[in-house]
Amino acid sequence: MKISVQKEPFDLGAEANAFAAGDTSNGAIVTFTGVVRDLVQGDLDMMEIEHYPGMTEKALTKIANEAQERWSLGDVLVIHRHGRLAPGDQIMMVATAAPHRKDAFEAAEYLMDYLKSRAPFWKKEITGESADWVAAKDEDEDALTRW
Amino acid sequence: MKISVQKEPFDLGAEANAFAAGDTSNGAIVTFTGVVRDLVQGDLDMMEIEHYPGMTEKALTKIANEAQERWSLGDVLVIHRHGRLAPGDQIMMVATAAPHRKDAFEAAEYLMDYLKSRAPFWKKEITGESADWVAAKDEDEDALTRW
Amino acid sequence: MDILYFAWVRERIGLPKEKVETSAETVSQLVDELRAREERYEVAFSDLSALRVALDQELSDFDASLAGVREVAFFPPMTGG
Amino acid sequence: MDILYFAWVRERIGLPKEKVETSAETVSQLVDELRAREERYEVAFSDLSALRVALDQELSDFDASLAGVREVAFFPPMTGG
Repeated sequence: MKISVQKEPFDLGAEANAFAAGDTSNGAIVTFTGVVRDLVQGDLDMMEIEHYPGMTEKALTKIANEAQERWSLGDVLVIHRHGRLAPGDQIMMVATAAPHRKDAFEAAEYLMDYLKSRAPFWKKEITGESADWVAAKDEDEDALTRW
Repeated sequence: MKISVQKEPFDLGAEANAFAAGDTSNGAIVTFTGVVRDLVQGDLDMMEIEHYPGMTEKALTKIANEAQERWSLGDVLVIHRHGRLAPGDQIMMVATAAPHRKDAFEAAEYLMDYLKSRAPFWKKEITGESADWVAAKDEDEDALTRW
Repeated sequence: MDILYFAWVRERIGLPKEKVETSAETVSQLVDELRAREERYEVAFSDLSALRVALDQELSDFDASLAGVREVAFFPPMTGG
Repeated sequence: MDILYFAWVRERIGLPKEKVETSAETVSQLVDELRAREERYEVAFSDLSALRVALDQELSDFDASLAGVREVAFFPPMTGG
């Protein structure tokens, strides 16, 4: 299991290849990558991501452990950036490996749902005129009831 | 949209990076990669994949078009290999981009479910002693009822 | 009309493709003609529930009409992914 | 006891971290003490349903006991991913 909370960019392709390398017992690999989207009006300058050092790593490790208890999985990867990001920058990724595709997909969705609402990250959208904290969405909290 | 049916290996990382490059309107990218699993008894020499040239590309394009009609998606990628593969080789991948993660996940699962049972590929497992066509699983056919 | 066979259907019949002159109006009638030919066809088509058919590269079914069809393919359920 | 603030809670209170001497037995009692201090605390804690609390880096709730706790953090609902 690799959990990384980092300021630096990561290379999706290199991470995906490293994650997949040399595993002949898991037939299914799922990755999810989150990208900073521009605002509807197209004026996002920066996305700033604050986190709670110490707690963040613990929370992500706990979520990944829960996924591994719940599904028959091979390896699990979680990378999440903090600091200032521009539109188009990759914020985070998760990857799951499993013998069967259903497990790999479900575990990746589970990781994402919990990471959204239970890992201590907060996003702020900075435009030329304003800097607004992104509000948590009810649908993200509701997504947890599925599990 | 990129649909490729090919004998050659593909580079998951390079494909994922190319797929993700330069898109600032889709916040969610999902990839699924299928890998040749060894048999339980560990004696798989080769997996041979036969396909129906001409129909294969049409069937994959149709499935990808249906996914794009059904969900709010950005780009879609489908790569599927044929010929002889060894345990650990990557057989195929799909990738989906969407503004929201739910759409990206669902579309990727839809692509996989249809690709499994509606695209003309057939797998044969070759060991030292035998060469057996992989039987279609009821659960793969049942998976389509979800959509 | 071109008839194509894939996977174990191809192996049982012993060839990947053949040209057939037929007056069959449906896939079922074509299958009956083929089964009457030789043992290897009879064996390959003995359980239609284990077979799929494509007409001009589109999945179809055994009741379908062959009117205007140029290419018929028989194969087992698909196992891609 | 260390108290940490994140996101808009940090901005409203005007600092990321402070040391507090308290005899509060629960998170709620601690919040009441903080609110009584100054307007900026009163504003930050005016709607507890918009806040989350972690005790020693584990999510908890406002009824929880502070016995043995060394680090309390207040923040809005999380928006990672």
